[in-house]
Amino acid sequence: MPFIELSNVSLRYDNGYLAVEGVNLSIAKGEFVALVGPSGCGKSTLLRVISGLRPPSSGQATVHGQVVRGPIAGIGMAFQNPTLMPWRTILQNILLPLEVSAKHKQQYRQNPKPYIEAARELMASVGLAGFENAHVWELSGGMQQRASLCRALIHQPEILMLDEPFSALDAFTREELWQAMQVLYMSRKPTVILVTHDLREAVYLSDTIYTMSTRPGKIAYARRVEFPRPRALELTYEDGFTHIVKELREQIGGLRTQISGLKGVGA
Amino acid sequence: MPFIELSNVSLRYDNGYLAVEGVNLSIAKGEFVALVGPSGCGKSTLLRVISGLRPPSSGQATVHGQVVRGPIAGIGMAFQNPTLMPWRTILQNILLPLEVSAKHKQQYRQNPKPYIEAARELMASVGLAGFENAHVWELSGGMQQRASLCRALIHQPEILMLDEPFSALDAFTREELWQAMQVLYMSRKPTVILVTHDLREAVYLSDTIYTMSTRPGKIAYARRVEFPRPRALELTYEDGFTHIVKELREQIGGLRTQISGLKGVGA
Amino acid sequence: QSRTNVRFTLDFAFQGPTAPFLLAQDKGYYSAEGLNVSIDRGFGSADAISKIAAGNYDMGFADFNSLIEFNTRNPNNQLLAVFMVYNTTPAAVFAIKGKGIARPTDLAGKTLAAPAGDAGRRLFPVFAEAVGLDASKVNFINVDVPLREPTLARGQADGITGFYFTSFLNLKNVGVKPEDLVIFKYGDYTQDLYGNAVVVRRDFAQANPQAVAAFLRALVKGFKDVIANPDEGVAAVKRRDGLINEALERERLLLALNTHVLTADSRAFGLGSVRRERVERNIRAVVKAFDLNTTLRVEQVWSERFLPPIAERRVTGPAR
Amino acid sequence: MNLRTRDTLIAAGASVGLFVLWELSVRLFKIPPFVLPAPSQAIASLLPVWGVVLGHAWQTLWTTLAGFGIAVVAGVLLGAAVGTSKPLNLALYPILVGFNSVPKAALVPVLVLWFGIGTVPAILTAFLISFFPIVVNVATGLASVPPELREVLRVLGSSRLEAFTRVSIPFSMPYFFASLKVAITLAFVGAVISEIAASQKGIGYLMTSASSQFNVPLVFGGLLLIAIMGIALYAVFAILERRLVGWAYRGQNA
Amino acid sequence: MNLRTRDTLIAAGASVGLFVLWELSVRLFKIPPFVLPAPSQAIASLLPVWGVVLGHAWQTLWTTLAGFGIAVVAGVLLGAAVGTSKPLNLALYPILVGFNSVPKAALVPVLVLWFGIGTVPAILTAFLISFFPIVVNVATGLASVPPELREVLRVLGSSRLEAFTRVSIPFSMPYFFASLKVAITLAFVGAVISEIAASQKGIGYLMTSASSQFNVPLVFGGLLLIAIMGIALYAVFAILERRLVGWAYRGQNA
Ligand SMILES: Nc1ncnc2c1ncn2[C@@H]1O[C@H](COP(=O)(O)OP(=O)(O)OP(=O)(O)O)[C@@H](O)[C@H]1O
Ligand SMILES: Nc1ncnc2c1ncn2[C@@H]1O[C@H](COP(=O)(O)OP(=O)(O)OP(=O)(O)O)[C@@H](O)[C@H]1O
Ligand SMILES: Cc1ncc(C[n+]2csc(CCO)c2C)c(N)n1
Ligand SMILES: [Mg+2]
Ligand SMILES: [Mg+2]
Repeated sequence: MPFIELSNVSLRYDNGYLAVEGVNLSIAKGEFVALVGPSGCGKSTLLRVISGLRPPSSGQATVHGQVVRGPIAGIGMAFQNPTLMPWRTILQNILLPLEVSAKHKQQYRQNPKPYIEAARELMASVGLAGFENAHVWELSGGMQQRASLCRALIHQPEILMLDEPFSALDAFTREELWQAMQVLYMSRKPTVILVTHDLREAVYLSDTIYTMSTRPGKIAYARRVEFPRPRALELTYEDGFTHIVKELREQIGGLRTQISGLKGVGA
Repeated sequence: MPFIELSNVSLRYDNGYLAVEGVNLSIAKGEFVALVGPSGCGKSTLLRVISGLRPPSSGQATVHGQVVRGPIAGIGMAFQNPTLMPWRTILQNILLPLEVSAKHKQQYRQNPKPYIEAARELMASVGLAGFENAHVWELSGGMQQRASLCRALIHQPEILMLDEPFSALDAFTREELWQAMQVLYMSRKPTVILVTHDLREAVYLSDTIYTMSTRPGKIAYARRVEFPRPRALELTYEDGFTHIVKELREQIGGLRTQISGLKGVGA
Repeated sequence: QSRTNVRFTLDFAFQGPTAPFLLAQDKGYYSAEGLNVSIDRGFGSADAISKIAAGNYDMGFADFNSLIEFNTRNPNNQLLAVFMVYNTTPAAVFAIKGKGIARPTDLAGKTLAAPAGDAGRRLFPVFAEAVGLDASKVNFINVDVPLREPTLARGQADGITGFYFTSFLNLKNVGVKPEDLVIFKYGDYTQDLYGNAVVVRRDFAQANPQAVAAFLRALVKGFKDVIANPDEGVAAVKRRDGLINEALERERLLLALNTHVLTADSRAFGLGSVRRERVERNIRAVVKAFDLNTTLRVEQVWSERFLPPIAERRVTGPAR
Repeated sequence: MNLRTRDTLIAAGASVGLFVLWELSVRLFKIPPFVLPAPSQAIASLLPVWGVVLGHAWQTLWTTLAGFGIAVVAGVLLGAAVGTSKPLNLALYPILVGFNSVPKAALVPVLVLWFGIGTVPAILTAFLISFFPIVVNVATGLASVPPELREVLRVLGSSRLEAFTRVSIPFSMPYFFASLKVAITLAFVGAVISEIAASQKGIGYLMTSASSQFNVPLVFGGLLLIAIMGIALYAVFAILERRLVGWAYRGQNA
Repeated sequence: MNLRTRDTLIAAGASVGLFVLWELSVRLFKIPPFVLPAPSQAIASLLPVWGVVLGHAWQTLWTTLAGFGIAVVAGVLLGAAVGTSKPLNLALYPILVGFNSVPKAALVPVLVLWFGIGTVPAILTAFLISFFPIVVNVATGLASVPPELREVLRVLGSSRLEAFTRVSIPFSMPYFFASLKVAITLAFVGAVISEIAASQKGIGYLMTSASSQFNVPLVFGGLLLIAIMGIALYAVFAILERRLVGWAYRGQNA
């Protein structure tokens, strides 16, 4: 039985724009799924539907056999924008989920020390040591993104939704975080939905990759990735791996209309 | 004589954090420069200094032989965050520079039609046709980024500063925009400073690539790229090209401290 | 010939007792005297006096005792009373029957409510002395004008002070029957206190003596007309304020005229005049009650040289 | 259309409900009219003198609007000064707070002594009582403009004024509109207290005149008229607000 | 420390400058004290009766604070209702605007006749006059919370209250503090006009008593005292604001 299931989900925004249409998707418990597709195809929109932030216009999402009717507990979400709260320090931002998630809040309130310790460690592990008490605007773009990732992870959620979590990071930091993410995934087996534009990232991390077409967004293609875990970073340079990347690339390439040049600025 | 020159520039933020230190940099008129380096190393900070948004704590920046003492005219800047104004439609956001840039505002006020036409064309050319009257929040992350890019280009500035302008875009859109950017660059020869984490992007587009080290940020390495323009996209798969990418990769790899795993979340 | 402008302020709202001023205007008596008179409503005697002194108005209708106080405190900006309208002060204490107040001395230990500037309240020590009451034994609460009578009606004070014809009718209006009232009119206990007078800024009077005299001639005609025909007077009030209740203002007018204007003194000496020794006693009483430090001479507060001849001012009463 | 009808019904229903409650309380507890008249009595008292009342209402309305207009201009200018300059903030805020803690009714006599009885003091009082909320909100709005948005303009070499009109002003609009709602009610209060203290026309005059005759129902009739005029102007601002700063409230219906 | 001294100097200097200007104008134009006394006269009039005045000031201060306290609670609750629910917004806003367009001075008699003369009506008036700016600003602040920030909480399965306390409230804080500055000045006005209407103590009582004796300098002395108390409370809020919502004003010094 699938853990997360979308059946025939469509979503029309209030302004009449049909963002996604007739999406069917099954994700098993503990599966690592990547969602790729051209910019604006509806990836973030789909995450909204699954997490219950927006009801679909038609069709339905079920999680754990329950129809999603509103935000469901136990999700860790890294939004596309870092959306950190400017009135909290970075550490306070990262601790936020512990204050409200049903699983932790009682214990956190009674004994916050170990949680704070864990948050500090987590921050250090993404390279944010020393910025615990910094204000949001004192962090660079990539640092904010990492803080936001920490906030998605701190409460050890069953479901992880990561919307382009590494897009503002340099290749090294990014690849290290891939590996870190893999370790985390293997040890706790959350169900993960990762939205990314980096196909190497998608293939390296996922069990299944779905590509979406645009206007309105539909699932166009699904690709299983069967490499056993742990996957070494070197794997990404091997033929079997790059073959999948290329395959996905072509898939997506066929799904979009081409841009022809920067018109209107005298180019 | 260099067009943009940083001599011994250091910047300490109000909270005492030394973001960049002793940076020397010369950029010729019409040069296409890329700035790469680990997240948080001070790339955005350097753009701030050059554009005059922040005075350096020591050292100085000169543009066109003039010491930069405040914001200088004739810059097109795509900020790391899209920073679109929510009270304007997308088209109005893109037209904003025309309302204030000394070069255009008179003419724009008298006869806005051709400018609006140009803005519409520009929007269409980055795949935003039909979203002229959309609100900012009705755009996906990548779409906002493209709108922000349009805003940086619309007034045909002499100097272009692009802070990770393609980070939220899928590979195809991204590569198409590279090519479009190359056409634009060749036709109008602006001086460009591109901040990016994508080394292929840096090598494909630039004449010179500077890598920065972190804490505090310093220029660690400069690499000229001599491929003649126009550069075909296929070039990026050739050995000479990938060699440079690899070289830069190693450079940056040496500049940062490694992340060891997502600690604190039970991984 | 050039007409003299006279800006005139009443002591309070357009009500029955102000009818003579208004009727004189409506009948053209001021114009006939070569005056160009404008009449505004007032906001209390103290306010009217300040405005005349400040030059916002030239003449007005205000409490004589207030004038004495003002002239004492502002020796450089003195006003003159030139026509005494209320021959005895209309100030009075009102209480409800059967609540332990039957005689003035019963007020000891009681609480009275009144606006801070109310004549009856300020002059209470004079009244107290006349009736043999220790004024310091009476507790006063400041209430705004609209609250005075309701405060008594609701039992939030044991009594109030106010002008006889104002509070009497207001109390009736808030449902207190006249037969349930205990009223101590100050005039019944002391002859020292005058009431409202026509007042003029000294420098205006000096510059325009004929105008002041002419004003008073016209005003006397107004008074005579109103005494002869109160309804005509009420109609003049109604023309200024369409909201008034004519029957009520007629009653107020008759109370004011018969109790405070048409007194023995004014029958003897004519409308508007004063007795010098009463003025002297009045000044002394005010100085004592208001705790002032200088005693003015009669000439510093009163002048009778603008009054028309007594023959013109003779009246008989009462009005009905 | 249907939604709008529903909205109007809710708004009207609540107000009508309040009146019914008031009417019932007065009747049930037999509150005497000189304490609190029933709304029916208040309205009834207006009808026979309707022509006079209308003239007074018009006087109050236009003096209020004149004072409010001055307050908007002065409030925005002072707010801009206080919100964008630290020294001006330090210098002016205490003075403004001190001035506004003082009941304006106490200043009316001074205004009257200078400007005479009538319309001018009413306009000035309406202005003096209502500009402060605009100052505070405009200043707060301007001070909280995110620097990132301002940088977008600055980097284009814009003049201070251009950056101000294109970023600071639109950003502060929700604050500004909030303050208008407060300011317009205060402007009414100002005009009326000035009329109460010194005037020959206006609702304030009507009220003192009625109150000096203990016609308390008519006093409350006047109050009702002011309330209605206040609501009418509020409606105008609410519509303008929807148009101009709808962007700030996109989350409201979510 | 040096900066703080400079700030204090600017603030004090402006106020002192204003007083000097006032003093000079009065002397130069020879304005009589019963029109507008010089500040020196106003202050001089306070000194001989200092003990009495202090008692009155204390009475006004605490009734003001009590009314203001109620206004903050009621204002935040009503603001939350109006700012988060469309129907409540529609139902309550017109009523609130109507109510606030009415001069509270006209309602004081009703309060006095119900609650007796003295402290209770003063507290109630301070409350009734000052809660509306808080409602409006809290409502505006809450309505403009970016949905993205709320979604961060909602997706964690937070309760409405948790999302409210962790996102909506902090986000609205700049609006809230702006409204406090307006509300505290109005609370003073409310307490004083109630004391003017009916009381035995308080600055309002002092002022009516003084005014009835043509002691205009003492009236203005009372006004000065109110202004000073207002400024003192403003200073408290300004410090709190710096602490609690400094994040919103990070662009101010740039
Ligand atoms: N609030 C909204 N109202 C109206 N349209 C919206 C809204 N949010 C998104 N859209 C539209 O829905 C489509 C999908 O948006 P979505 O954010 O899901 O794209 P995405 O796949 O995440 O893109 P990107 O990779 O650029 O982030 C876009 O065309 C966008 O314009
Ligand atoms: N306003 C600020 N106040 C204090 N420190 C700041 C501020 N802005 C940036 N910093 C610090 O300066 C350093 C450089 O920041 P910058 O934004 O220039 O990095 P970057 O190279 O652009 O990084 P990224 O690739 O993540 O965008 C960071 O460590 C950051 O914490
Ligand atoms: C109907 C009615 N008329 C007059 C006043 C008196 N008044 C008008 S403004 C104000 C405030 C302080 O000066 C006061 C007391 C009132 N309250 N109600
Ligand atoms: Mg997205
Ligand atoms: Mg950056």
